[in-house]
Amino acid sequence: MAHVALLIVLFPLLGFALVLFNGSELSERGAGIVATTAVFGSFVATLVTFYLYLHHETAVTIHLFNWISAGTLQVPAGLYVDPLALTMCLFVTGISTLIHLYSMGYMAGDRDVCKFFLYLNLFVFSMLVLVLSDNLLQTFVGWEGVGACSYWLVSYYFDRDSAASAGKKAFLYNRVGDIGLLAAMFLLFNHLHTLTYTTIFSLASTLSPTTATLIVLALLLAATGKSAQIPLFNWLPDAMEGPTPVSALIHAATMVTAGVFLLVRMSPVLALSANGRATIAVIGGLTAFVAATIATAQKDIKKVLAFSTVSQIGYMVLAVGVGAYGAALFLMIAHAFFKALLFLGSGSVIHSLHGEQDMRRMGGLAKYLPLTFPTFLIGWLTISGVPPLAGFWAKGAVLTSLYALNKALYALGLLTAILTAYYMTRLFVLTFRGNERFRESFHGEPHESPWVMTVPLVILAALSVLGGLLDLPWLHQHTLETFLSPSFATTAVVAQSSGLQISLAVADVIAAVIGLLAAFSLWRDRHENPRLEKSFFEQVWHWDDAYDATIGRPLTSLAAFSGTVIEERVIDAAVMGSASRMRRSSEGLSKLQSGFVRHYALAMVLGVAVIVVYLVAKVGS
Amino acid sequence: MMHSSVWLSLLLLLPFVGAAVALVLRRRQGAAYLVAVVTSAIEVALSLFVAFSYKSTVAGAQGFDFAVRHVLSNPLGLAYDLAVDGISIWLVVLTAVTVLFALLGARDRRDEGSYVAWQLLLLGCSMGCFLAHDLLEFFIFFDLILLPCYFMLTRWGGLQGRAAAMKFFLYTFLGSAFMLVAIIYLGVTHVHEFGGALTFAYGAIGQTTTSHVVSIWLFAGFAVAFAVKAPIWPLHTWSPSTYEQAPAAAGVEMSALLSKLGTYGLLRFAVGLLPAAQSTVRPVMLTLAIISILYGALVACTAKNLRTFIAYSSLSQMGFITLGVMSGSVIGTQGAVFLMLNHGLITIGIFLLVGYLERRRANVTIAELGGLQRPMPVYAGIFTLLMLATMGLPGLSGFVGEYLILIGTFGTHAWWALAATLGVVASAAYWLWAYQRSFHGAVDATNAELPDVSSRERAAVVPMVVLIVVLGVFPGPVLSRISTAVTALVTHVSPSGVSK
Amino acid sequence: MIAYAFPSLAVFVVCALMTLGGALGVLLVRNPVHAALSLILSLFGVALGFLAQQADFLAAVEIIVYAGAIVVLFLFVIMFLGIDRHSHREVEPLAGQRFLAALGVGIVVLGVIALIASSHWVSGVPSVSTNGVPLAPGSGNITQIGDAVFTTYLIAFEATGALLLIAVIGAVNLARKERPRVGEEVA
Amino acid sequence: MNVPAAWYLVLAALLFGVGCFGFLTRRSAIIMFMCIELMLNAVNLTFVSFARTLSDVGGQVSVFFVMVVAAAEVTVGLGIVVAVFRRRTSTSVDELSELKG
Repeated sequence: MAHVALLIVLFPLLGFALVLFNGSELSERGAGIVATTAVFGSFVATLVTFYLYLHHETAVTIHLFNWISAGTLQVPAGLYVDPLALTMCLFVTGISTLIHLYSMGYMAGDRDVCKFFLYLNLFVFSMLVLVLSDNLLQTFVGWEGVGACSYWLVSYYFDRDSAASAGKKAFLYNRVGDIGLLAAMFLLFNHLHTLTYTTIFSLASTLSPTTATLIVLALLLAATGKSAQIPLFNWLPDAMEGPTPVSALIHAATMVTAGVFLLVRMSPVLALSANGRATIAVIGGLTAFVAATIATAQKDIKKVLAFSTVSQIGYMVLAVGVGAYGAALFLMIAHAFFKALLFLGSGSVIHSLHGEQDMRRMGGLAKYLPLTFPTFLIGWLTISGVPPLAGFWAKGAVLTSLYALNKALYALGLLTAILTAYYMTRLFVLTFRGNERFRESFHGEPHESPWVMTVPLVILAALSVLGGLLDLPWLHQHTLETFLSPSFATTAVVAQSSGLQISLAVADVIAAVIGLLAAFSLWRDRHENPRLEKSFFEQVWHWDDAYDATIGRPLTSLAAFSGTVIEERVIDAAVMGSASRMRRSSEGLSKLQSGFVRHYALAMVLGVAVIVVYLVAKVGS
Repeated sequence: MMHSSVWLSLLLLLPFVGAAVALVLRRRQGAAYLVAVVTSAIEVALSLFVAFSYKSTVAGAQGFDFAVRHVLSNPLGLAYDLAVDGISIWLVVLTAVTVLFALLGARDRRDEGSYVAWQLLLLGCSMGCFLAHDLLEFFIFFDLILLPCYFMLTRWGGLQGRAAAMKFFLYTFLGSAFMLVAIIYLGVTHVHEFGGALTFAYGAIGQTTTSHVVSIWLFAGFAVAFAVKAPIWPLHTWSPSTYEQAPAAAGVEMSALLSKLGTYGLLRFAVGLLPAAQSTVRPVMLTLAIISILYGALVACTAKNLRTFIAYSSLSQMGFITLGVMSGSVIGTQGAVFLMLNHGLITIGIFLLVGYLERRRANVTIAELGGLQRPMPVYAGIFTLLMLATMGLPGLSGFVGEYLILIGTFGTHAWWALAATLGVVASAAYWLWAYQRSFHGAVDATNAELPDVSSRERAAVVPMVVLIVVLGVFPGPVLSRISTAVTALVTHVSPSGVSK
Repeated sequence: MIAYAFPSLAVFVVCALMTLGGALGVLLVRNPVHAALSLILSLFGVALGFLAQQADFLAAVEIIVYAGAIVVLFLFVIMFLGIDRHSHREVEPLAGQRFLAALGVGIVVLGVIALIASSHWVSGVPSVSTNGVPLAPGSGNITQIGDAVFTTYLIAFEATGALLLIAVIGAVNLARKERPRVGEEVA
Repeated sequence: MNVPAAWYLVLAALLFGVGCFGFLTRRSAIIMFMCIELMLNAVNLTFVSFARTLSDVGGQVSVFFVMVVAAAEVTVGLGIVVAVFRRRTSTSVDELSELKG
């Protein structure tokens, strides 16, 4: 099993190396094939590992080599294969394969295709390192690695200033979050003298509650950065500057869930701090709601999906906060299916319109896109929570656990569900129904995408439909949750009566239907409505402006002040000032050098006279 | 069993011989250049040999190996005394590597014979500093280094090279004067305490006891000299002008190598010899380190050209190293030594790259760059990697050092470590700022035609890239050799820091 | 008051008169040639002082080297350069130089005399610090100096030899007429 | 009874004073050299006096060396005077003030 698990990680690295060193010789198609095959190999290796795991049923640590060893800090490089890591690996490699395949079509004709696949493979490698790591520091390697790949891929169209800035923004926001992860590691190491997961888990109970809370809050900060939660969520919409497959892979299905993964991974520490978990839940709930409100007012199709992603991850964080780790993972997987589907679908739409992303200039596309349309329809219904699609079950699992623990958060979650159905329906209607508004700006006929792009759509649509099977509540046991439970510290006990469960499910459906109907009635025959698209929402609650005013501009002026005033007029002026004073005074002193030998001799004699007088006085006294 | 002492003497003397030969051959430029390259290549090989055969377990030597000592003058306390331990050995390697790659990557054909002779002298003097096991000997080499720097700046530097050289010279010379006072005081105190002939031997001086107040003053004397060299805020203002005016090779050597002398000296002498002062000076030095980190990051954002940008970036990075050096923890100090090596390697790469750009377009004013990734993708790729290494991206070598420094410092001085962690964000901010302005965006007509790095240029930079990746993934061989020496030093200074 | 033997007193007085008189002559006469001759007078006085204090060898050397060689060199240069004609007592151009010089010199000389007067080691009794051997007059003195120079002070003696050689080479080099070097143009 | 050494010391002091004063006030380089010789002889006299007082032949040896050095000094010094005179046609040291600040 060890060797196969190692292959999971090595395949994408191999693909990366192949593309890197043969980049100039590979055609763009060749690069795509190499990269896709590598990731597919990784997927197969994951399947084999999964199969082997089902036989042994024990988590395995694979020690590779000693990475860092300094004093008491011993960090090995190793893989930790447990249900959580395996589950993550399965959907990461699976979806990555599909998106690689899709990219071969979407990116065809781009001049930097090799580089694109290079980054993409490196990303998959980093993501796998992140989830398979057996210690926090190695997770951090993957954590930063995916961040760097995200930077490259967001600023992939680097000629555009907006893309370059978006990449920078993504990286910086992630770095702020990284402070949290670093701080968490510092605290853990300082108290437990280890960063290895298994040791942390066994020693976690020795942590004091305060320390545990601090660690949890630090981890939360890390998660807010990577998983785009309040207060660090506003980089994700900007990240849509990247190519659409990137948005689907990194900014919807995989990387952004890393924060949730980290929190789940550290569940034994989370278990020690009720306050910490409460904070997580509140942050998650708020993010889910705020992002959903923003999504209702966006005009760019990818921005709607981006905020929808933020909102959905908010749900996952919320679930983690209330201890429903299984539900969080369930939603994460389901979300990976349907959000990848939606993004790829939107990518297909954009592709068909040669880069148009504004929904006001779409409409009536259903008949031009015979495959994209039905698959997108499935995606839309799934995320809206229509039974019996995966979204319904996953969201239902989260909301059910919520109801048991906190009614206020449950209400917020339900409200968000309504909003979700609403904005997704708006998106769907604006894109596929109504007049063909794209005619004004787009000349030509929209065309369906090639098979490499539509095949992933079909597969993802199927997964979205069937994903609910992973964890149906009334099967004799929750399959996914049972499978995962060895990885969790404590599983939330959701012991509701089946009657209550059914009424909660009905409430979910009602919420979805309210959202759907409202959106249909409001948006069926219009494409703009200032009253419904509040600029406050469209401007992301002025979040960017607030940061700019409180942090960005003060720092910019501080930098300018340091560079011009402190650096030049204070420090350097002090140095150069003393230098010039020294020069002036020595110019004055040099006047004493008259050039007359006899003057100098006289000075000597007078000096001797002084000494003699001193001696005489000393002898005389 | 201790190693034969001949290797260190070879390491030390070979560059001087090479410099003499290069000087003799200076009219035949190619020959002088060849001599220089061969000399420094042999130095690299020798230093690697010494590094890998170094044994940390020589009895009673506290991690020192290859020791050799001859007293040259009893009344002056002057001695020829060489030894390496895990701290200095990697800096010795770095020294050799830096000069070799500066020669390879930044060839300058104006009066080349003299130029390479100066570079070899610089190599010899830096070797002397890192090999010296005697304070006076160290001081002599430390000040001798100024000569090659000064002449390289004035004769091969930019238009304001003369002014920059004067500023650099006076700054460092004045700084080292304070150190000389401290060294003499220590030597004389040792004679008073133990009797015998005047000596400045490192081991002997280490036994000298100084009172708390006196050791603070002595520390200040050392710290001024080393803070100038590193540089540490607020004694850094020589560095932007010097980095801006230095010729490419000298720039590589000064940024990658000389800055390490500051932090190395700080660790070896100011920290290692004055345990009594630590409790008082640590908070001060740690604060200065953090100011360096954040201030360097801030001012880097206002830098007009890439060279001053690197100067401020170095200020920030050296702040990290200072933090580790002053942390009083084994892990942090080990990280600092590791980062010294790696910051050196990274800076060699970056400065060479900037030099390449200067060959193509005369100046590196950031405002005139933009979109370079389009015409020069390989260049941009290498630059990105070096940038990420500086920013401390895990998997690259810069991270290991930075991380060890932070986690070690957290164990002893948690708040300072947290403040320094802000530098992680700050470094990303200013690097990405510079990168975006230089490499992203639309490319204008003049820049669009720039050729990408040639294979010859690539040959000088790619080894750095490889080393950075390899050391990021397998830091073990380096870290393990650092360990004993650092543990001995930190145990000597603050027994409580050992477990941290 | 101690009565001193008349001959030694007389010798001292003559020595002092010759020495100081010669010195003042150097100081006061206008013509450099005359100054050189006064210098010889002064040097003879010093030689007399040497003789009176058991330094017979030095007295001989004094006359041979100083009077015989050095002053002749002076005279030679004066004649060679022909500066005896326009040598005249000018107005001192440096303000206060003479006054300050007199003041400084006066203070030093008087101070030194005061110190001599107040010091105990000038009691007049010959000490026996070095091996108790008193300095011999006459040829014995030559033996003593010879012993010292060629044993204790041998290295210094050799060094003076080198010094003299260097001085000679230097002087020759300085005094010779500068000729344009081969291959270089005359400016 | 001989005259005490102190008398010779006083004599030497006076001789030194005269030489020194001459050095400070005369402008001709040759006369200044002569004044230096006077001062050196004053010193020699003290050496000899002390040698007698202390019965140490070392004092006399010192005089011997002083004479050698004086000879060397005069040789070089007069060489310089000649060289300067060639360029300036004057032996006044006041005209040699290029080294002023």
